[in-house]
Amino acid sequence: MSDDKKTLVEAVNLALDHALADDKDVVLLGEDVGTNGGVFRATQDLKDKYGLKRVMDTPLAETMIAGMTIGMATQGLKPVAEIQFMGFIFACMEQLVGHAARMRNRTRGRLTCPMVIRAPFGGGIHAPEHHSESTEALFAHIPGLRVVIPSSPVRAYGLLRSAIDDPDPVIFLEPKRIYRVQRQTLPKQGSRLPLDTCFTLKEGSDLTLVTWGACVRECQEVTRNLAKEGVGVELIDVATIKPLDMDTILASVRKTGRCVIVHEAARSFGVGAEIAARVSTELFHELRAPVQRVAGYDITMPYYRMEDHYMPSVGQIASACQIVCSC
Amino acid sequence: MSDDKKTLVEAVNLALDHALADDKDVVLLGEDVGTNGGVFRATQDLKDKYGLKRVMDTPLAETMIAGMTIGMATQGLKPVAEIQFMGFIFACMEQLVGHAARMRNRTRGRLTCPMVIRAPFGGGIHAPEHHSESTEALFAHIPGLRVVIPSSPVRAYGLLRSAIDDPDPVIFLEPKRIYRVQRQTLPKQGSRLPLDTCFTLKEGSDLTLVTWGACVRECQEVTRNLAKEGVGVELIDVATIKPLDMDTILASVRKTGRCVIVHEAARSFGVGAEIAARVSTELFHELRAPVQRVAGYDITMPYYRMEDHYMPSVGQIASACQIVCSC
Amino acid sequence: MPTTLDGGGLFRVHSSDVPFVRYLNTDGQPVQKLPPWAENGQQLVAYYKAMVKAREADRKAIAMQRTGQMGTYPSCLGQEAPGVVYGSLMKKDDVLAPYYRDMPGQLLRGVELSDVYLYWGGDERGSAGEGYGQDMPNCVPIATQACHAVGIASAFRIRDERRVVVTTCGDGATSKGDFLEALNLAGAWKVPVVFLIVNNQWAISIPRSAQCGADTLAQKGAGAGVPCVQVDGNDVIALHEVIGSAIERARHGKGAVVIEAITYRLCDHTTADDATRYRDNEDVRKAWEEEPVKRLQTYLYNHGLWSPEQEKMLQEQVAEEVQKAVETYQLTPPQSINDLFAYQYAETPVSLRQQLEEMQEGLNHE
Amino acid sequence: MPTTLDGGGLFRVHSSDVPFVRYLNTDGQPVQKLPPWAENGQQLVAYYKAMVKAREADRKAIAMQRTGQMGTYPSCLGQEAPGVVYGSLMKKDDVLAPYYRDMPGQLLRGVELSDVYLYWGGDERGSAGEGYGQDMPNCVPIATQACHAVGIASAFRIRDERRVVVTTCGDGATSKGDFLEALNLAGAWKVPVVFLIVNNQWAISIPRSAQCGADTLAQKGAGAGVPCVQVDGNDVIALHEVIGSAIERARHGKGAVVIEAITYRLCDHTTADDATRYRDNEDVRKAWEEEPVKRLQTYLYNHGLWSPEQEKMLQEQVAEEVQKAVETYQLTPPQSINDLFAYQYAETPVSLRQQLEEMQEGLNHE
Ligand SMILES: Cc1ncc(C[n+]2csc(CCOP(=O)(O)OP(=O)(O)O)c2C)c(N)n1
Ligand SMILES: Cc1ncc(C[n+]2csc(CCOP(=O)(O)OP(=O)(O)O)c2C)c(N)n1
Ligand SMILES: [Mg+2]
Ligand SMILES: [Mg+2]
Repeated sequence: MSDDKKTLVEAVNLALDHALADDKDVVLLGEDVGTNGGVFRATQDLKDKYGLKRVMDTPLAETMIAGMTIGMATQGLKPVAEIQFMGFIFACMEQLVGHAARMRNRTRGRLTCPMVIRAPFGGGIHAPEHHSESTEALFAHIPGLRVVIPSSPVRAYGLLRSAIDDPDPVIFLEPKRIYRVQRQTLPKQGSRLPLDTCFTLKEGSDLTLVTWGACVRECQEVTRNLAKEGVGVELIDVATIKPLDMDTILASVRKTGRCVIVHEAARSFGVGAEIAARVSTELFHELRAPVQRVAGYDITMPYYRMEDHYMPSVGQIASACQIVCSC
Repeated sequence: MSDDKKTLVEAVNLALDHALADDKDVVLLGEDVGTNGGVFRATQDLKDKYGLKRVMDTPLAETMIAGMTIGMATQGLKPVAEIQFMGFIFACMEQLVGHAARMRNRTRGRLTCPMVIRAPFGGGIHAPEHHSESTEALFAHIPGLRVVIPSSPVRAYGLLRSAIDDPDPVIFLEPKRIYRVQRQTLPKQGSRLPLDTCFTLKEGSDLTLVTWGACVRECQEVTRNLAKEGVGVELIDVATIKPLDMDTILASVRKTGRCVIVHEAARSFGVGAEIAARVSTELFHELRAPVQRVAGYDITMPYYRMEDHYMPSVGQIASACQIVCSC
Repeated sequence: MPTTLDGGGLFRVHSSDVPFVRYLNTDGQPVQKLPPWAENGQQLVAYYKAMVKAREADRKAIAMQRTGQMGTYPSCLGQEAPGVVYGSLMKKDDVLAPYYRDMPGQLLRGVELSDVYLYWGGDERGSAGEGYGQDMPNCVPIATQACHAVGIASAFRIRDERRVVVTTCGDGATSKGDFLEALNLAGAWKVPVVFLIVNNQWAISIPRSAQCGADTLAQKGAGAGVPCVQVDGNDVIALHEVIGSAIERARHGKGAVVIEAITYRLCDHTTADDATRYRDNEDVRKAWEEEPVKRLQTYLYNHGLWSPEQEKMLQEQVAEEVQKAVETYQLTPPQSINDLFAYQYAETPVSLRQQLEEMQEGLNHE
Repeated sequence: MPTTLDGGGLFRVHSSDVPFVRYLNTDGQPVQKLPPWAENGQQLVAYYKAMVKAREADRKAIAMQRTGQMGTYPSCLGQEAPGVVYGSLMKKDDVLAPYYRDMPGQLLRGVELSDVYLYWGGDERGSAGEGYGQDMPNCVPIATQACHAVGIASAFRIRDERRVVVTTCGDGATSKGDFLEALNLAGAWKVPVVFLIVNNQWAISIPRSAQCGADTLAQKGAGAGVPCVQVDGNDVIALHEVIGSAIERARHGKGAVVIEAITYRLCDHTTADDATRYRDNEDVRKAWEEEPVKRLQTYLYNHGLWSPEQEKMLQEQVAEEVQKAVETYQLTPPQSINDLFAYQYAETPVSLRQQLEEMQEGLNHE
């Protein structure tokens, strides 16, 4: 891969490009993914490069897109479907929960669903209603699904390549707020990242900060700020939400004794709850302070004029860190 | 109300009957709820009693049923829709998450959704695939919804009456495994139960056992068994899962110092995670033992021949209780 | 192997007999005798004025978006006609279940333009204004409003009210299950709904031809037992005839109708879109020749129903009205953070009251 | 107010021109010249045998359910004909995306009857047998299989394979968005799918008339641009003609077809249902006069293609075959609990391996 640096959305585009080039079973489908190249340009130029048969604009019907993707996958294709925004993924639920997640188990391995559903998600871009939600917890609860969330161009590339390779259905959620905020040199073409291991972005011994998606940015800022104050944060990007790699998180908190979890989705019954529960129970004797969650409030995502009030902020994260450190 | 005792499903029927009688805005709709009286007979005789305009058989289309219910509710009707099995509720998700949960907030109170979606749920009746799931966590995560689960005839009656009265959308999940296992004398016709308070079914000072739905039965058995051994279990039926009344649970665990949570749904990212997280964090200094969850495994609900292996058992609950008590 | 009956016409596609209604051609010339109501021209002038106002309101919204005063906005340029017609023909206590490109209709229904701006300016209060009456708010998840519409119409039937629901959607929306399930219900139950498909030929970048293999979108009604018709969506006279009849039909207990109004999206999909990526400028240029405002203006001029002086006055008046709405919008102070919590439930639960306090203190954690 | 154009026929409902195909009347008498393949009778005898076997297999399943040896079971009594026909006409490497009442077709596709029993006996291995080839397993969530079908068919097109998908569903299923969205895709993309609606007049307790306001269900194809036809679903000859043509048409790149096969559910919805609660015995009695097995038997007897001796032998043979399947089913040992975890993912994650250990130890907690 050349030296030029890529944004997260460009990394997604490149991962799709390379997957299409490397494996003729890979196909893309979705609304506006063809000629238009996707509303965020994640599939830009791919129709021209790989043709109409492999990059397919579909009619406007998310249920059908999900079901069709399943059908293709049972035939051994590796379809990658785009749902234009995660707010429109709900019409896919019956197909994803009822079929994608179960096909292997239901047929004892006779038929499988090697498929990826990509969707941009999360707030912070001043979009209209339904364009800013984070509902990863809904999929995380469903046995048989994988949920993967990249937080950098490098991880977007490597995780998406692995997601496409993976023989099981993967919900691949792209934090659109950071689609274009950072450029990175991507590793060697074709490199993969594991789907079963959290990424430890920085080591530290005072406090474990657990997050994923766009919130990684704010957590990095807090990590840097705390470093200046002499507090060593171990920063974990969970990235592979389901199945969840608790071992990495537990090992870290065992070391630091303190844990703050940050996510954008509503706090209650969110992914953070599971992590907090596991950490609290399994490290009952090691924890020096109660686990703290910094997350979206339990309210409908506000329209954009007020959305900043909803988003977990650097200040809020820092104050949660302070609290656990002062225990 | 007369003296004769009612099962849970009969209590549901009676609550619907009385609601229809008391308020002309109450209407029922769903697949097979009319002439057939519902596949579990929850709506038996109601079409004959209240007529076709108020008890409506719909075509087979869950998305439409949910959306139509929302439309009716915005007109001030109080529709109660039945989804035949919770396994078929997923097609309602876009309408419930995207509209029912948001109508009040989106219009700043101009339009509201006073509606109830009823669905039988849970395993243990040797039903075919998709007829045994417990996915209450998916709804619990959505701001704007209420999630209510009765565990006895009395609570089914009182909670359903309140759910129908409530000016906001309620997902009312009926544990079908206990539809007919217990008969109770119902309280006075029209009596309501609160939608914001857990039920403490038994007081005790050694251990708080938190559960809901059909698992209440197994927990009651464990509670009785432990009583014989001199262990005082405080048994809480959460019942109103969303919004969650943590105050009752926290007060209990503050007293007992020990908490076991039991639910049938898959463990990871289930409702138990939120409760465990809150208890662990907020009672960090009071907890004497790590919170334990006894729940479904993180696997697709097995077909019925093996489903008993999946269900949380009296033995498993008892052993979890033993563990926390031995700390 | 079976005898192949295909050649013999075993499998036939329905389509050809969907009527298409038009009164004015693209040059503003009548192609058939106009209905009586159209003859004195009063209503036509009203339609003209409403379209001109909508167009100016739309232009201004785009201008505000371009200058950072408004979020992503979906223009209705070129498809003003259906809205001004249903907006005039519906009674106040009928209900509109619109999609997101229905500003012209909403204004006629009594919605304040400043509320429309407020909505697209990212403020929930934009759907709260009194002008909405009982109308549904803008609906963003495609086609979901169709299900609400049949629910509202069923409520009317249950209560024996002679009210009607009009629900709109785009051509793309006709592929989505919600639309089709609602249509089926409407056919089975004969509820008073008018389904108005605003076929502007594009669903973002997907052309009508790629959306559906049927000759017309109106014929989606066939499978539901709902009568259907196509109409020139840039011809207010034809729209008036068709929508008016459909509303009256529904009001008189004869059930639903599907109307496909053929028009063209002259603008980008939204201000976040760039339509030159996927469509031909030449097509757009041609479509401009069919647009509804100019067409009606030509007719009015030709028939002495309109003058350059009136045009000048109208432009001034409209500019002023729109400017006033812009100012009202711009002067609207932000909501209080209380409002983010106050409407989640009728009564705010303890847990949310606690979270509101956290927010007020700038905190966020347990 | 608009001129009311309704009387003049502005709004028309499509429907009347859906062809209806029948060869044998309910007395087994030809109503038109039979196609050449039907003349020597060999294929008809094969169909007869397959239906008789399916009926016995069905009877036995109900008997097992009644005696606690099987779970809830949906009988196919009365609707055996479509299955034996598509099951014979499909090639092995075509794909079936069935619903849950397709046992007759599945047997013809090569599925072991014991696997069918195993499935309804609550054992996932019932969908794992080699006999399924690449066919989809039974589909319980109504109409969802239609979306899989268009995906599979698209896979064929992408790979330039001349394979065809047949997908079945009930009358009730045609109201559900999945069916309608899939149909629309099939029409837009012209993929090789045959949509076979088995209209058995009931969706549990909901009669066909309450399900949809259209004259035929076949005409759901109209809105999708998919050709459609009705066929007597109790007449194997008509079914053979129609399904055979549809499959060949699809195989030759001409796209999808919707077939509505008119039949009747002679049984309860499932063994958990009691149809006397909602339907007239008299209707059921009348429907028995139209049922497919007797009708074909009459034809075969009348034309010397079948004899009482053959009938006796067939009954014995079928009883024996079915009994063997029952025994295989009954002797199937339960799965190991490993199996509950082994197929969640290709590679079982650490967390699940830990939970399996818990289960093995009879434990369940963190
Ligand atoms: C369920 C859903 N899926 C996708 C989108 C994203 N989206 C917004 S508008 C649009 C195209 C709609 O086209 P059409 O129905 O023709 O209406 P138009 O915008 O052309 O007026 C899409 C795909 C959405 N809003 N909702
Ligand atoms: C999505 C969904 N909703 C509801 C059900 C429950 N259910 C099972 S069969 C059935 C009726 C189906 O009727 P039809 O499509 O006519 O098929 P039939 O059973 O008559 O063959 C219903 C409502 C289901 N299985 N899936
Ligand atoms: Mg459009
Ligand atoms: Mg049926």
